[in-house]
Amino acid sequence: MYWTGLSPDEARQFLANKDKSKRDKRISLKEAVQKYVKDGDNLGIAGFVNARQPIAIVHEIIRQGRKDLTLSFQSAGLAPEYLAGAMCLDPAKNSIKRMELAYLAHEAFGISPLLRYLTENSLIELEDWSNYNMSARFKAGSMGLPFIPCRSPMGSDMLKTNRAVVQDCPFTNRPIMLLPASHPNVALVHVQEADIYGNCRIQGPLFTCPEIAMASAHTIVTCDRLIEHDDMTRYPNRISIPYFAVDAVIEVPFGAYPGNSGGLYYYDEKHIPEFRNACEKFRKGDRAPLQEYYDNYIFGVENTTEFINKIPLSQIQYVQKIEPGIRLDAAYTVLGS
Amino acid sequence: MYWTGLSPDEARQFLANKDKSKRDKRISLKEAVQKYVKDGDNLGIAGFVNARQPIAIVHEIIRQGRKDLTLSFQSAGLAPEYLAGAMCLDPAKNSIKRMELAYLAHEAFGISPLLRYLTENSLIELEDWSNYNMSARFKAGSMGLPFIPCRSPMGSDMLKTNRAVVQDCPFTNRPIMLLPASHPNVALVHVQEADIYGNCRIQGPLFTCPEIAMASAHTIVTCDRLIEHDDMTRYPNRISIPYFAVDAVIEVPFGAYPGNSGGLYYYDEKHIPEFRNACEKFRKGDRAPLQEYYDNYIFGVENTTEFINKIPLSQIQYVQKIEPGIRLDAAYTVLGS
Amino acid sequence: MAKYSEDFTPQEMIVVAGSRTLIDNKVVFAGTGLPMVAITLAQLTHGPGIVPVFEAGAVGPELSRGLPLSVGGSRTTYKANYLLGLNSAFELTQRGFCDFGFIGGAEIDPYGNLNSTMMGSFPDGYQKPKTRLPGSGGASDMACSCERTIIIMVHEPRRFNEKIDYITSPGYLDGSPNARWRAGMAGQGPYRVITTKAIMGFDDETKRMKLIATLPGETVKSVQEATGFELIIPDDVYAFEPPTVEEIRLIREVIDPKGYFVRKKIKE
Amino acid sequence: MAKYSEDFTPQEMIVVAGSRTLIDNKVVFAGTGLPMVAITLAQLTHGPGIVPVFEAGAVGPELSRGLPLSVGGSRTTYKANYLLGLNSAFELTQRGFCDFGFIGGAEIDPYGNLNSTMMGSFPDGYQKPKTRLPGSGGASDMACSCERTIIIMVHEPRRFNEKIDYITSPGYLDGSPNARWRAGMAGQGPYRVITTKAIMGFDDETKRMKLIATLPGETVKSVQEATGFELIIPDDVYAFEPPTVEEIRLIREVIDPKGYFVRKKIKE
Repeated sequence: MYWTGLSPDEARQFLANKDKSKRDKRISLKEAVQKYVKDGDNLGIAGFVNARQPIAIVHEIIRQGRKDLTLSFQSAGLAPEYLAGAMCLDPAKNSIKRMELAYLAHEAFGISPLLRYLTENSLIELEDWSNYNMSARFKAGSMGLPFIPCRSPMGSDMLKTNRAVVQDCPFTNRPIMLLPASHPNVALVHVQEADIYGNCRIQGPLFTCPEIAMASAHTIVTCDRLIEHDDMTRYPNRISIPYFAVDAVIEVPFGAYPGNSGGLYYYDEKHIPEFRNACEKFRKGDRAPLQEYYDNYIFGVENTTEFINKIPLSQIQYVQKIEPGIRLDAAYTVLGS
Repeated sequence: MYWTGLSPDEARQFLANKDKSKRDKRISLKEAVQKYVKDGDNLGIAGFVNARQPIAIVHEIIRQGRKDLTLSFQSAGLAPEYLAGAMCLDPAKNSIKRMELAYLAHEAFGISPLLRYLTENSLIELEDWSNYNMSARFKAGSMGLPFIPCRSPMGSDMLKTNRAVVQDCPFTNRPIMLLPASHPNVALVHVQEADIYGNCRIQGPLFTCPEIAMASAHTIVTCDRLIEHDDMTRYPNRISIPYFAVDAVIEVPFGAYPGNSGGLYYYDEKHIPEFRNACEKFRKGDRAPLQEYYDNYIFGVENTTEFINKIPLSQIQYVQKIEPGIRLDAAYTVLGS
Repeated sequence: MAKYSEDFTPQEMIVVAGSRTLIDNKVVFAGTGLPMVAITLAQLTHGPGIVPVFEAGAVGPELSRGLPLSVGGSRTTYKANYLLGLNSAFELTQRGFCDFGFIGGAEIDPYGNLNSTMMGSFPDGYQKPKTRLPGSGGASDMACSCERTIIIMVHEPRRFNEKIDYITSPGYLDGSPNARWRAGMAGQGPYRVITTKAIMGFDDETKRMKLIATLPGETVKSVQEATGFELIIPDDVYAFEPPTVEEIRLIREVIDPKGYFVRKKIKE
Repeated sequence: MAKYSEDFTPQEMIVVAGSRTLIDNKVVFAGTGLPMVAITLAQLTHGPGIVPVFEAGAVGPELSRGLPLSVGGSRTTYKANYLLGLNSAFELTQRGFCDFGFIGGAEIDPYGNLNSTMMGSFPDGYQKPKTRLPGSGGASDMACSCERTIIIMVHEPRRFNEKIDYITSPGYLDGSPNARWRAGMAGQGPYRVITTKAIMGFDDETKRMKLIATLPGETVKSVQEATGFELIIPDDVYAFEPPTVEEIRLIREVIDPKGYFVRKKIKE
C-alpha cells in the first residue's frame, strides 16, 4: 500500500502539531501559493465540474509554476484543464504527475481535450474512482479514519487498478469495498463568503468542499467576498468550513470565473468554450491558440482582477444577471479594507 | 452476529419498497404511535441528554402501553427515564427489554435513578457504547453501510460485551473498530420547525437527529411549530432532515418540555428535579411519588397540551424567557390550521 | 390537430421514451443532459410528483429556473428540499432512497454493463488508452445503488459489444444468478435501455438484453443490425407510441428552448 | 488586598488547577460541569484564545450567556464557529483538531484508565452490576482521540485502585510500551490528573501515575494516603500555587454565580 499526499497517521500527527488558533488569515494569493503549494504536492481540488472550481488559485499556481503535482478530485473541469494546459505548453515549468479522479470533462460544454491528450500519450498516471469514492475518500480523511466502506462501484473494473480493497463484511458476510482516506497536502477551495479567520459559508450544494478542506494538511480558501465575523457566527448552523481547517483566506471576486459561483455568477457560456476550443486545437496539433490564451489571460496578467478586466463588462454583467441560484443570505456586511 | 431493529439488508429492502412521495404527513400523535410503534420495536431516541428529547411521543407511547422495547440512543435523559418509570410502575403495560446506549443520566440534574434500579435488579439487558459509537452506528445506518470504522474507544472494556469487531486496517495494519449499523424500527424525533411534508429545520446542535431519522424504518417527528413549506425551501441549506425520511409530522408545542428546545425554551429546573426525585424515591423503595407523578402528568392527561396546562404559566414563561439559544430564523410563517 | 408529432429528433425521441418510463412519485437520480430533460417532461405530463436528486447535492428542487447545464449548477437548487453535497446524495442512494437512476455510457454489453472510462486494452493498457473518456463520475455509483437504473445510449453497432473494454458502471456483470448480490451491490440493476432506435429490457433468467419495443421508423431487424451482439427477441415486441405533439412542444418551447441537449449530438 | 484567596472549596481548587493547566489558543473538548467552568476561567485569565468544543456539536462558541447546564444546551451555541452534531464533533477529534480533552470518572487506576460504567464484577456480572453508573458518554472517545487528556477526580482511596472494575476511558492501558498506539488509538493519552488534593502526571517510562504538586493543605503523605495504589513520588514535587483572590472572584461572581457546579458535591 502506498499513500499519495499524507498517510492517515502522518495527517493526524501534522494536525496535532498545527496552530489551530483563531487569527487573521488574510494574505495575498501570491504569498499563499508560495507558502503552501510545493512541487510534488497532492492538491485536493474542490468544487464540482465547473462550479466553484478554484480558478484564481490555479491561475496563480500556473504563473508561479509547480511540478510533479498529484491532483485529487471527484468531478472537475476547468481547474485540472488549466493545469493540464500549462503542462502541455511548458512541462519544465508546470507538470501533473498523477490524477486521482472520478471525472474530468465539462458536461454540456464537452469532453476534456487535454485529459485525452495527456493520457493517450501516456504523460500522466491515473487512478480511477467513482464520484462517491473520491467524495468518501476525502470524507474518511476529514473524519480521521484510515478508510471508509462503500458499496459502489462493486463489480467495476475500477477496483482492478485502484487501491480499494474488497473484504467480506464481518457482520453481514457480504463483500464490501474499503476506500483508503485521501489527505492532500493542500486543499484549493473557492466559496462565496468567508470571514478573516477562515470560516466559510457555502451557498447551494456543498459539493465535497468541507471534506477536502478538513482532510488536507493545508487549505487555501478564496472567497467572492469577505464578510464580518459577527455576520458569520450569527448563523453558526450555516458555517460549512470552520476556521481552524483553513490556513489562508483571500478575497478574490470572481475567483471561480468562468465557472459558476452559486448566487453570484453563472457559467460563462462564451469564455468556457473559448478556452476549451483552444485545448481541443492543441490536442489536434495546433499549439498557437492555447499559447495565446495563456499569454493573454494567465501569464499576461498579475491576478484575477486583471484577468476579469480583460473580459467585456457586458459579458460579466450577463453571467451575473442570469445566475438563478438562491440569493445569498441577506444578513451580512461586506468587510471594508 | 445478531441485529436489533432491522439488519442492513432488511433496512435497504424496506426503504426500497416504501412510498417516498411528497405528501401531507400530518396525523394526530395518538394515531402516529398506534400506526408506527409496535411491541418489541427498537426505538431510536433523538435529542441529547435533556435537549430536544421526544417527550411528547414518549408520553403518548406510555399512555398506550408498549412492551419489550429496545431503546437506542447516544446520551439521553428524560425520554428513557419516563419509559423506565412506566415499566417500574406497571411492567405488564410498558416494558423495556434492552438499551443500546452511551449514557443515561441528567448531567447537572444528577444520575438516572431508574437506570440504577433496572440494571442493579437485572430487569433489562444493556449494550454499552460510547457517544461517538452510537452516533456513528446511526450514521452508518443512514448511509446504507453495514458498518463504519472508528478509533474509539479502542482498549476499552466496552468492546468485550458489545458487537464491535476489531480488525487490522488493510491499509495501515493498525487495529481499528468496526461498528455495526443501527437501523431502529422507529425514530422518535423532536425539532423546532417542520413543514407538512416532514422537512425539518433544526436550530442549534443537530445532535444525531438527522442520522437517526434516516437510519430508521419509520420516523415520527414532533415540532414546536409547523411552518409554510415555501419558508422551509427558501433556505434549502438549512433543511436538516428531508421529508422522505419522515412518516408522520405532528405540531406539538412544548413537545420537548421539560427539556430544552433551542431558541424556544430552556430546561425547566423545577420540573426536571420534580420528576427525577420521584424516580429516586422509587429506587429507594417509595413507589407513591412516582405513581402520583404519572397519574397526574401522563395518565391523567390526553396530550401534551393538557400536560403543559398543569404547569403554572409563570413557570412556562420563565423557561421561555431564560432560553438563551440562537433565535430562530426570522423568515417563517406559522402554518394556520 | 394530430395527436402524434411527425417531426422529432432522435434525442427528442429518447427524452420522450425516458419520460414515459418514469413513474409518478418516485425518486429519480438525474444524470446530466437528456435525463434532466426527460425528468422535467415527465413532471409536466404524467409525473408531477417525481422527485429529482442531483449528485452534487440538491434533492427535490423545482426545475423551473431554466434547464441546468450541470448537475452541480445553481439551476438544480431552487426550492430544494435538502441540499448538502456529493456524499449526502450518494449516501441517500446507497441507503435506498433513490428508486431510479438515469445513466449512460459509450459502450454497453448484453448484461447492461457500461463503459465510460476508456477504449483500449485493459488492464495492461490502462495508462495508455486508445481513447480516454471522461470517467465514471457518479454513473457507477448510481448503477450499483439506485434501486433500478435506466440506461440511455446512442444506438450504433460499435457501442453494443458482447465484451466491452472496461466495466465502469456494473449491470448484471456476467449474468450469473444473483451476480449483483454476490458482488455486494445494493440495487436491483438495469431496468431499461433507451436508445435512438429501441426500448430494451433484460431477460429475467439469463439477464441478457431483450428487445421490448421499436421506436418509430425502426424494425426488429434494423434494431438487431445496429446491435453488436444478439438481442433476445420475444414474441411481444411492439412499436413504441410516437412522441405526441404536446410532448415535443413541451421539450422545445418549455424545457429546452435553447436546444442545449435535445438538438445537440449526443455526447459519450 | 492579599494575592491569594484564603477561602475556597475543593471544587473551586479543581477549577483553578484545571484552568492553569490549559494553554492559550488550544482547542479544548469540554466535558460537562467543572471543565466548562475551568475553560471559562482560563479564557478570562491567561487563555482568551482557548477554543471550546462541545460534543453535542458546538465548536468555538462564546460562553457569555450563562454557564451551560449541559454540553448539549443552548448556552453552548452562542456565536459558535461551527455547529453540526455529535458525529462532527467526534470526527474533528479523531482527525486531530482537539488538543486537550477534559474527562472524569468514578474510578481510576495507576495508568490513567477510568471507569464510569459500573461497579461490580465484569464481564460475568455485567448485566447485574453492584452499582450502575451513567456510562461512557463521550468521555471514552475523548480519552482515545483528543491529543492529550486532563482527568478530573475526587481524591478518595476507593476511587484510586490498582485494578478498576471496568475500563470505560482508556489511559495508558497496562502501561506497556506504545500500548495506546498498538491498541489503535489516535491521541497521546492522559496528561494530568487534577483532584481535590493534588496534581499528578505520568512517568514517561512506566506510564504510572506520579505526583507533581500538592494542593494547599495537602502533603505528599496525605495525598499518598488518599490514593489506593502507590504513587511515584519524584524529588521535585512542589506545593501548587493557591487560587488567587481574582480567580475565586471570577468563578463566584462571573462564571457560576448560581453555584451550579462549584458549590455542589462533585458528581461521579
